[in-house]
Amino acid sequence: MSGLELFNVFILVFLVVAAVIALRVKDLLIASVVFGIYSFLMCLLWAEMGAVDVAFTEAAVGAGVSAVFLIATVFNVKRDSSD
Amino acid sequence: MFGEDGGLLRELLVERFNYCIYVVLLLIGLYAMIAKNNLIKKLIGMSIFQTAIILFYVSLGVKEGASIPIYKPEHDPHGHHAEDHADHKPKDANASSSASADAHDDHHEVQALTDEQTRQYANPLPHVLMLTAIVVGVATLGVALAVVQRIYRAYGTIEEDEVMKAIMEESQGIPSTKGSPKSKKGASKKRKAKKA
Amino acid sequence: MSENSIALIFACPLFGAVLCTFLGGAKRALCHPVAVVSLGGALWGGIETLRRVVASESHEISYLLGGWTLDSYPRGVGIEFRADLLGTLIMLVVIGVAFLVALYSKLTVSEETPEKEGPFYTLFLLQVTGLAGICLTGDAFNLYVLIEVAALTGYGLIAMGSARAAAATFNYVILGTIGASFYLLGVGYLYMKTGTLNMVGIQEVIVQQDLADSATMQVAFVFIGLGILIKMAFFPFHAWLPNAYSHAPTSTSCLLAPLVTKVMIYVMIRMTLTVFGVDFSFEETLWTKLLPWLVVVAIVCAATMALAQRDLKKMLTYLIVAEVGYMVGGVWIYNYYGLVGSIFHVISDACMTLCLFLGAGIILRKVGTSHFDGLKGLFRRMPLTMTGFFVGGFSIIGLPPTCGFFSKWYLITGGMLAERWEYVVALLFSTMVMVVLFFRLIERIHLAVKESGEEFGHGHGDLDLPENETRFDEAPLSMLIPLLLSAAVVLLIGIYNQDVVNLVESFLEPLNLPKGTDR
Amino acid sequence: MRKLAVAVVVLTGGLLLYAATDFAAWGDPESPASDSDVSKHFIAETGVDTEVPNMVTAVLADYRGFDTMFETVVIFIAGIAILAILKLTGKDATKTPGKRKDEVDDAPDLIVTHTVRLLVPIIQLFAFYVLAHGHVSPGGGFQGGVIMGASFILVALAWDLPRAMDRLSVDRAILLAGVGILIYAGIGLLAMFLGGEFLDYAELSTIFPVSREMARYHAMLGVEIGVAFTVTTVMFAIYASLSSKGRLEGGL
Repeated sequence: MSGLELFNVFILVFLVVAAVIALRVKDLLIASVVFGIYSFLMCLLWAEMGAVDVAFTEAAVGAGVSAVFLIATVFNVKRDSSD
Repeated sequence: MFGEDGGLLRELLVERFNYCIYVVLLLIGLYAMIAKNNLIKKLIGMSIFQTAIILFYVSLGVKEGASIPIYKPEHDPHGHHAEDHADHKPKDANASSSASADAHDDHHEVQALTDEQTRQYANPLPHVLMLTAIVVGVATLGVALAVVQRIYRAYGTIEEDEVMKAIMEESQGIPSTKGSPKSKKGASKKRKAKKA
Repeated sequence: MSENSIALIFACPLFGAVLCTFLGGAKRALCHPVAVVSLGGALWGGIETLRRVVASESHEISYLLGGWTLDSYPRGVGIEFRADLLGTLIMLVVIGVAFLVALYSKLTVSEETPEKEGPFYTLFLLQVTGLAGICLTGDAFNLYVLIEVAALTGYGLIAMGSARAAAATFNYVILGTIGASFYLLGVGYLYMKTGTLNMVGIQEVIVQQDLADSATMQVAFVFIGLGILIKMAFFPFHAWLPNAYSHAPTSTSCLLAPLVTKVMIYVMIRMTLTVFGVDFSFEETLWTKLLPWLVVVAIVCAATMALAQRDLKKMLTYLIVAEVGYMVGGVWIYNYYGLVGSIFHVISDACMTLCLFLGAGIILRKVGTSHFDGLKGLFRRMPLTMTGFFVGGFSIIGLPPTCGFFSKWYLITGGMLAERWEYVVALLFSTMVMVVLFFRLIERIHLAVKESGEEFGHGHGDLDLPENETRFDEAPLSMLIPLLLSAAVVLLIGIYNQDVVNLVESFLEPLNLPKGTDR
Repeated sequence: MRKLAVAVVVLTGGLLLYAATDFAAWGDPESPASDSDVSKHFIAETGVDTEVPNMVTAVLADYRGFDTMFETVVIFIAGIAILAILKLTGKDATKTPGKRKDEVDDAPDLIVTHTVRLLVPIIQLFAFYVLAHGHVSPGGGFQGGVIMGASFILVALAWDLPRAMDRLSVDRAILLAGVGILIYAGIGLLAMFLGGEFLDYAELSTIFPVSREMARYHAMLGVEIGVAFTVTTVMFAIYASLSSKGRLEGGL
């Protein structure tokens, strides 16, 4: 396995980990932030796959604005979640 | 789940690891959308679900040994032809629409790429589609978050079962509970009816 | 200008929507005329397009956006709008229904969602843009974008109303996104195998390379089908529809209820006939064996649930779910007459659902509730409104002069010729249910007010109405005229049914569908 | 619900994995998707047709420009819908909001505000760069617009919403979003009136002194500007209404 492939697998595994954490953690603020991390990992993966425009957009939208929207909402409703 | 065949398992896990991960992410998202009780958790699941599909599309555009879909300088219409362009520019700017045919001829030195050169670039179409999909995703997320806030404003909770309970109470409570704040909606309805 | 009539169909509502946004603040009152005028422009473009389609030799017009013509560029480089008879007919229904609803919503919008006229009409017009675009587009991914345009405007329009509507919207968002994403995934699979997104292009590649056995294609078919079934609220996936439509503001439900599910059925027909092709969809997949049985379950369950409702609007939403079952069944019994019936039923169901929802909206406004208890003696107060409402009701039952009779006739003929007796029985069962439902309604509506007094324990609406009040209390003209117009359309389509069927038939003729024994 | 979810997930997963066995090999240049006429045309002839080096931008704004117009419309819809959903009308609108228990009343942090003061111009400059340079490098109207919108959101985060609204009020933001759509669809309509199809930018060469290819090139910049208008303003408007529960006042 070349270094790039290893990097690829590394990101893929962490993507799944981030997704699971974002969904399992009880604090919605943490969930939102982890979701931002998930998006950022996704953006790295896409950049590595050669989809630079998509990666750029995901960095701006997924990791940036989406996370901000989520956090804004979490602040205005309650922070803890039952699951 | 992967089938008994060891070959199939190996094929799926080693050669198609990317495809596998997109399936896993998609399923995580789908599970969260259906099973989670918290509305915001459902939405995070929804976003994961959508990004998984985007990951699938981007995987389609990958080509072995290809670079990003932006012309290298040697293929770039504005790359090594840039000097020629600089010469033509003033002419272009002054040319009327009839002269633009000449300009068109000048540009003919911009040649289409050969098949060999085409292979050097990744397929741009999936990328374009996914730009659109990302945008749609954030728009849906935004609208859904607004809906969540609206629900919270009305029912004071973002847990699905509690919202359901509040709705049940409300729909049963309209006729009997006149003074309680819960029947506000019912009261306003009645007022409207009287007017009409 | 005539060759650009297709562009008018989406450009008019689009510019109208932006204009409504500009007017939304201080000049709110102007939004309504703007909406009506821009839909009128779109209606003109639609009629003009239909005229051109009928006049053209192959009965279809291709409009290549961006000028990527087929003679100099490969098919699928640009986005193509393909207006054939099927798409144009449905598009015309969409715009026509939207035009009537726009006329109708002058009062309801300012009463139910005050200060939100600007956003309302903006979303309203964009909804029409999306739905009309869905009918015409010839590009599988563009269809996804337009589905999302229609979906997002739908979320906005519904959630704009009460808190209860917002709660219903959330389910709609979740299920709608699952549906649209499944569709997107299926399109991805198609693209992976065929390398193009153009519907005709996909079909050509499937035939050329004989992709029918490919696992990817089969799964693509399942995901696209599932996605559309969720979007059209087919029975097990219908959970989002009844609450969302019954709690939405009146004008919203009048617009969405007749159109969204029907347009999705159109998408299903388009996918099976144009994209995957008749042979692939009906011969190579299990759907022809499975789906008719699911349809039977769907129709029976939805009709039974409609029977259990005590609220007019809620009852109508369950009827929509049952009607969706009819049309899906008509497609999947795989028979010429079934498809004719299905397409004709899409058209007639849109008109009669419109009629019913417009009537229900007037009742809701006058009485303050759409609960059955509040309906007593309404006929005496609003004879014209109730007549219009009943025309819709008779059509949904399937009484002869109305269009519902003829479309149902074709569906039943198709079911019998394909020897799908279970489908025929389900149709007859739900017809019986509708007869019960509507005659129960008619009975209540005709009852004199005198008898109503003591039953009113719930305080719904007109409790304080003097008992001998039988004065003529008709709905305002701005609401009554669209209702009567839609009732007239229901009757006209019924009377001129042969003309509509001829158009549908000339679309289906080249497909060589099995006709069964002679009619 | 959980059992249903597991059933759905197992079914979907089975289908997806079943399909995955039939997929083209990873990164195969011969796969139908990469080897079709359409994608080869995009790679080989984008330079000839439009002179834009970034194929993604060319396909996005020109070949599939109609998709992108509706993508912009989707954003616009989101902005309108969110404002309409959260807007308070009548009695509710005049009610003063109760203070949240974790709300702090003191002035914005000095370090934060000074950093933001330094950052915002740079961010906005970068947004313009991304927008204008989208033809030759990754980026374009959408990315530039999001970054621009983020700069306004940053102001709102560092100080409070009114301060950001002094620069861009939500009412004006929605108007500008409409202007963005008008720019995009207007260019399309202009092309139509000049004799082409809707969005056929090449027709613009009849009124501007450029070749047909360069007409496409410049028109793409035009529509990207339209996209940027809409995205910038809508992103800010969405943040403003989400963070203030639709009151459009106070901070997060």
